[in-house]
Amino acid sequence: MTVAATFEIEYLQYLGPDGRFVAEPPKDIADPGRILELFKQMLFVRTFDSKSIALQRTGKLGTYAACLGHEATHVGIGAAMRPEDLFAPSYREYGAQFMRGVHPREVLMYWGGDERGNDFEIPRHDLPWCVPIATQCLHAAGAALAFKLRNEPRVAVTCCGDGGSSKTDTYAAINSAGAYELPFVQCIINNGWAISVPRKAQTGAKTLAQKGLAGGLHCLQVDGNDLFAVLEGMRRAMERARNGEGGSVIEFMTYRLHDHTTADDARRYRDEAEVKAAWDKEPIARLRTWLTAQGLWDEEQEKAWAVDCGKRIDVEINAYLESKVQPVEAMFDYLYADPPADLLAQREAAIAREARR
Amino acid sequence: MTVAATFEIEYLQYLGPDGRFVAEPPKDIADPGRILELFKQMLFVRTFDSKSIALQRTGKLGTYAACLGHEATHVGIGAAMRPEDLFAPSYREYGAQFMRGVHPREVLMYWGGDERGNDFEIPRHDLPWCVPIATQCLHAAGAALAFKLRNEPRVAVTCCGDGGSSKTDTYAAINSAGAYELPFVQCIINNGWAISVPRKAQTGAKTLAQKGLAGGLHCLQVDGNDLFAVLEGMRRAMERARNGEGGSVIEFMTYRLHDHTTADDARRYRDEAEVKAAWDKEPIARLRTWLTAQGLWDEEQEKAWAVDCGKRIDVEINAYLESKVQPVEAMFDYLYADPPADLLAQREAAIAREARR
Amino acid sequence: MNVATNAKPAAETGADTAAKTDTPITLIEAITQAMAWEMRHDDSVVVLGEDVGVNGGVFRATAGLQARFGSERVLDTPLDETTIAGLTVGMALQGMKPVAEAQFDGFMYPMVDHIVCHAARFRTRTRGRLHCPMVLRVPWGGGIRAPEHHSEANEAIFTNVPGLRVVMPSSPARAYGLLLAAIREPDPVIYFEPKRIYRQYKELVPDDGEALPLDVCYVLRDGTDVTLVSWGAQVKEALEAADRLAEDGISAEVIDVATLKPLDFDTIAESVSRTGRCVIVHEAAKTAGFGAEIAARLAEESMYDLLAPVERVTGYDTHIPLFRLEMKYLPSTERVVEAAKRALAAG
Amino acid sequence: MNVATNAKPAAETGADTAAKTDTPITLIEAITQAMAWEMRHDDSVVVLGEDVGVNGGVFRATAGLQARFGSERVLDTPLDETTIAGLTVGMALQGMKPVAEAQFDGFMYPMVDHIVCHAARFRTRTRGRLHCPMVLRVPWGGGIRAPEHHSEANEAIFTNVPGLRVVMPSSPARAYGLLLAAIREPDPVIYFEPKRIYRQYKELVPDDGEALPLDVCYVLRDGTDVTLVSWGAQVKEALEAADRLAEDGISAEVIDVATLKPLDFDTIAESVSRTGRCVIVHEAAKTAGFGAEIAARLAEESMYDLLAPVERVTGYDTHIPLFRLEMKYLPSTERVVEAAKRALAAG
Ligand SMILES: Cc1ncc(C[n+]2csc(CCOP(=O)(O)OP(=O)(O)O)c2C)c(N)n1
Ligand SMILES: Cc1ncc(C[n+]2csc(CCOP(=O)(O)OP(=O)(O)O)c2C)c(N)n1
Ligand SMILES: [Mg+2]
Ligand SMILES: [Mg+2]
Repeated sequence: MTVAATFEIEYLQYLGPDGRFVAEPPKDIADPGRILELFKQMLFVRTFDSKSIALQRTGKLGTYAACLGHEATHVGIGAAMRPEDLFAPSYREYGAQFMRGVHPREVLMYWGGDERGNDFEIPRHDLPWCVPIATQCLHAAGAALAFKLRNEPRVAVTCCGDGGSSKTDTYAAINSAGAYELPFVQCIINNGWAISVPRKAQTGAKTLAQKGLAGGLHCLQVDGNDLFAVLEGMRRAMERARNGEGGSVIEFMTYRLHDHTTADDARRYRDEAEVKAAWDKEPIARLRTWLTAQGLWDEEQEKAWAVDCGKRIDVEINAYLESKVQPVEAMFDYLYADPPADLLAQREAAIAREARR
Repeated sequence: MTVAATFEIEYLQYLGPDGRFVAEPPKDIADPGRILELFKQMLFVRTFDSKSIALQRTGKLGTYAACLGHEATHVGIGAAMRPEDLFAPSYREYGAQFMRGVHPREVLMYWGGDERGNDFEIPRHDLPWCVPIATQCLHAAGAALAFKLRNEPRVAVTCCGDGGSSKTDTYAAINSAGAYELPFVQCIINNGWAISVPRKAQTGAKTLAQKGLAGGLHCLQVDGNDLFAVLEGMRRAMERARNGEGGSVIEFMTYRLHDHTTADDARRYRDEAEVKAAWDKEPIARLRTWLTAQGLWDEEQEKAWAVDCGKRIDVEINAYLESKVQPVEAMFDYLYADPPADLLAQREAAIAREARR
Repeated sequence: MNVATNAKPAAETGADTAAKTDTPITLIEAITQAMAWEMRHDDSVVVLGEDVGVNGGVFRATAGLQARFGSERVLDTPLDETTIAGLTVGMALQGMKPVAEAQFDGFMYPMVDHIVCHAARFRTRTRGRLHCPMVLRVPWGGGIRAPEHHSEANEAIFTNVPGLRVVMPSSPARAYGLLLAAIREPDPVIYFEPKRIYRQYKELVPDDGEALPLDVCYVLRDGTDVTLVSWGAQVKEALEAADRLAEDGISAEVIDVATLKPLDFDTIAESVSRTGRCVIVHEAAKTAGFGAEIAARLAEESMYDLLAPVERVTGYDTHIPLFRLEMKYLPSTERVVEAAKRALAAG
Repeated sequence: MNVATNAKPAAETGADTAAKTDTPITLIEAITQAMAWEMRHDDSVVVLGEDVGVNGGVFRATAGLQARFGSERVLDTPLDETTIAGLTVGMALQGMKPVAEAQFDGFMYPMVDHIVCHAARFRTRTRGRLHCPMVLRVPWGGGIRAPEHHSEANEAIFTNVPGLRVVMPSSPARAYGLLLAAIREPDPVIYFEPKRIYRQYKELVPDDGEALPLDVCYVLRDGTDVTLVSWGAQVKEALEAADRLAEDGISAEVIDVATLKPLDFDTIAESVSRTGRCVIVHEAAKTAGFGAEIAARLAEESMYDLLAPVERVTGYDTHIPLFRLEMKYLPSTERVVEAAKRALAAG
């Protein structure tokens, strides 16, 4: 038998669900001080998430997409990037975004129905949340192409879900990243569900990592609830990208512990037992166990940190709640650099109508 | 190192360019009598092709997409199918279509700018030529889904080119075939070029067969100039499909010996040396050598067969040339089963305008 | 070979116990009821889309259908709208009657290619050999405080495309009758569902399998002074405006276009021939919205009837803003009233 | 961090030897000339599409550009229009000025999603933080005896979409000036190229880098009896009709819309205020074609000026047939003349 090609997809896991190493992580990613910082960031994200859900439940926020259970993946992705790199999120990777400088109040503004949430103070060049699934992946590939053509040492990193891995835009991004050998990292965050559709209904592929083979990219599967594995997977992909070795697809295995969004009721389609089992593998507990075992963390610290996070987030929430609705002309003012006359006339009419109220 | 998945893609070749076996083909596909018939069919197709090009050059046909060099792939695909299966071609697989009953005059009508070319007398259910690249692949997957839902033992077979393998529709077809385990065969006919864009510019993937891995399909690469390999590759894929084992992607390695279409001039972008080298591997010569060595074919037979083909094709050409242009109302008559009143009024106006000429 | 389907015409399936019809239902329930009726009577009808199965659709339009008809009749798809559109076309070409769902208006753009290049063309392309009996259901329009891309009025993308039908109901009864007609129609239908009024009110909708015609505008209210023409959710504002105008002694006729393509212009022209004034109300941006076609027809065919310039009350030529501002984008009843009064003052 | 591009404004690049300008050129040569000028003066301009590189485009619009500017400025793409559109948006968001080519009108539908959901929205979505300075060039329309899907007039798909500009030249000089303007425009522009007149005639087009305004209709011929409004290839029939009408002593004003979105309605209204009659001529299907918007504006704003009903001379409400019949689909000069005479008789 003649063989045209063979492929092997590696799986990375270091820290098991019980908080003990199943394999020794590479030295360069396992600096305890840094891991501690990232752990605290994960806790911050979880606090933000629960406060946001509460805001929605009390009518103070629109539909909100929670990130419960994704903290290691999101924070690990953010940690692997440099400020000048580009991040193109889907809509729940707050953990990565906070690390890049996005303010929690901006997240709230966006889900609160205000475009100003997308006007990130930092980083100015990152892409905003993207609702049409996976289209951001192609924009990230386009950005990576711009970086390559301009000889800028920057990497474009984008995320989609297990559902998003079926989207043709994801394939297009992967294929063009391969064709142009772009500094591009496609993160597929496999949390088991795309609203009510389980992972197995999305595709017959054994892994989602292998989506990358269709474009000749480097493929990797990692335990997305293991911060060490996330960091190592991202490190490899970012290095390849920076060294001009082309793009990567990483599948992060995690789980969506919350409903899809606050508009969803997962009990309609998902077995509670599955969720319960997933809680045993969630990313924060295992890292807490490890850090505690290292003598780096204890209950006292956790309590103090929780208070600190709560305070900082409340400041953000208040900034959001106190924000004034944009004036009616905001609808017109950012459409064109040079707005057409008819549009300006409509704008005047709208302002006049407001004034009459 | 933990491995999440491994894949191996087989390459099939039996008859080498020199007309000798590099490996022994499986018995069930290598019946000399059948091979002879298919060889004659390949010659028929080549004659049709050159006559069609001549028609275009003399202003009697519109743009025409030649199939020179693809005969083994096309005829082998057609040979592997049953009448009740569905074929969804791109635009140059005449060899497969003739075997399914499509008349040469229908091909000419279509390229001659007349929709009646798509009204195949046989097979009524096959899809017509498809100009928007690779969209037919998804229609074939949809047809396969219909077959599966209705428990019909039928297979949907579709073709796209190396260029078409980049198209998102191809990925969507592959992925849904995997997700629903459809009786579906995606033929990727890699003839080296997509108009002026070489295969390597389409994708970083080592093979095009591996596009199937993204959807969990069975993947295979075959020498598309070797009729035996084409037959064996298709046999495996069709059997899998019929046995409910799901879909396949087969990459057929062949070469576009002609310009892309008669509207193209490949000398602008393609090295003549490459074309010359490709002629050494073309499918008809090697099969002729083999059949001659078996004592099944000689010059006399070839001459007689050429005359026969020429005559039969001339009958078809004449039928095409003598066809009357459709009346102006044909534009209106097949748009809706139940045409709206305004459209009927436009139809009347158009007829009246014609009458006034 | 001709593809035999296992579909049986409604007549052959014999006695069918219609659902209880003494309980008023909402527009979205009427949609579910129509799909259920037709699935019961025609085996070739299948429903597909994202989350339409066990979840019953994000709006619950397909609630209960999978439990009732099985997962071979109600299929969740992979998350890709190109896939949904392409599979739907392929199934339809081979004798099924797929009813596909786009989860929201803003996600249907990747379907445009298969709709325009294929669904709308197979009959003409093959001289009638193959055709495409499919329905694409699209929850449509703004006003529900949803996230970005969940509130778009994009019907104009399809109204210039030959070979399509474009339908938009504005009441539970019309939702039921028009959806039945759409599924039975042998050509492709885009069926827009005004999500703002999915649950606005209930009415009695007998589950009798009676389809409504697909080429008729509905006069919802007779009037003599001005004709208000609208469709979808905006019909509500048109009717409210008629009420308000009545308070001022102005008699407004209200027309629900219901089927945008093919347009029943005669009903509109007849009304305008009596009122001499026309206000067109729609949610989409003004420029080149479908209202333009109605105004154009008036300029061509009713010019001598017009006593005042045609008025369009529409969304602004901007994207619908995120929800904090969206109600300022949607044409208000007040704007309709003002336009009608302008038309009356002009005459 | 702000993304620095290595683009230099035209002024800084200093003296540039303009191409010889004493040879008349065709419309498509003017397009090539405009791209070459702008690539020379702005490093952030890149060209991408299928076969645009060594092959110079299937119509030769990009002929010579790769040889001149290198394969980092002129990129062949994988064969996927979604890819082209998505990459283009991504590049534009990061400070490049991509000029993408859709090989033919009929292949641009997969681009609709990225254009409508993203290109047209990034500025408003991010309150101006990111924007999308891109051009999509689209060989447009019928009449060249091409295969299926190579002859479509689909501009109406975009004219209802806020945030876009839609341009269509009808002469070499306007092709040059409008394309320069389109590339320099900080917002996305769909630039339709009427392929039927790519090589219809030549004119002198100085290669001086002078852009034309993107919001102006051109009065190509003054007249007093009737206004003929058209765009793209159909301007030819409008001008021919004006000639024929002149033979009968009828003075027709001919307007080339040139930029459909935003529409310079004032120029049209001013003309109609003098002629009282308007014939709109376009290639696309009639119903909800862009002509409807012009007729609608007339019905709204010029009603008192109109002496006769507005006339639309357009493609039929069918797909453009394969080429044996296509000339019977395209609006003929004769049909324009008839419509103008009808308008005159009505007045
Ligand atoms: C193009 C498009 N289609 C449908 C939707 C509606 N939708 C929003 S999220 C979602 C599921 C996404 O699942 P996945 O990609 O797994 O990401 P997750 O939400 O699990 O993070 C769907 C169908 C959308 N936003 N965009
Ligand atoms: C969607 C779409 N984009 C572009 C084209 C124009 N086009 C026609 S054939 C072709 C190249 C196809 O190459 P490939 O898929 O390798 O098939 P081949 O012609 O080599 O058989 C292109 C770009 C098209 N027909 N459809
Ligand atoms: Mg998911
Ligand atoms: Mg090819």
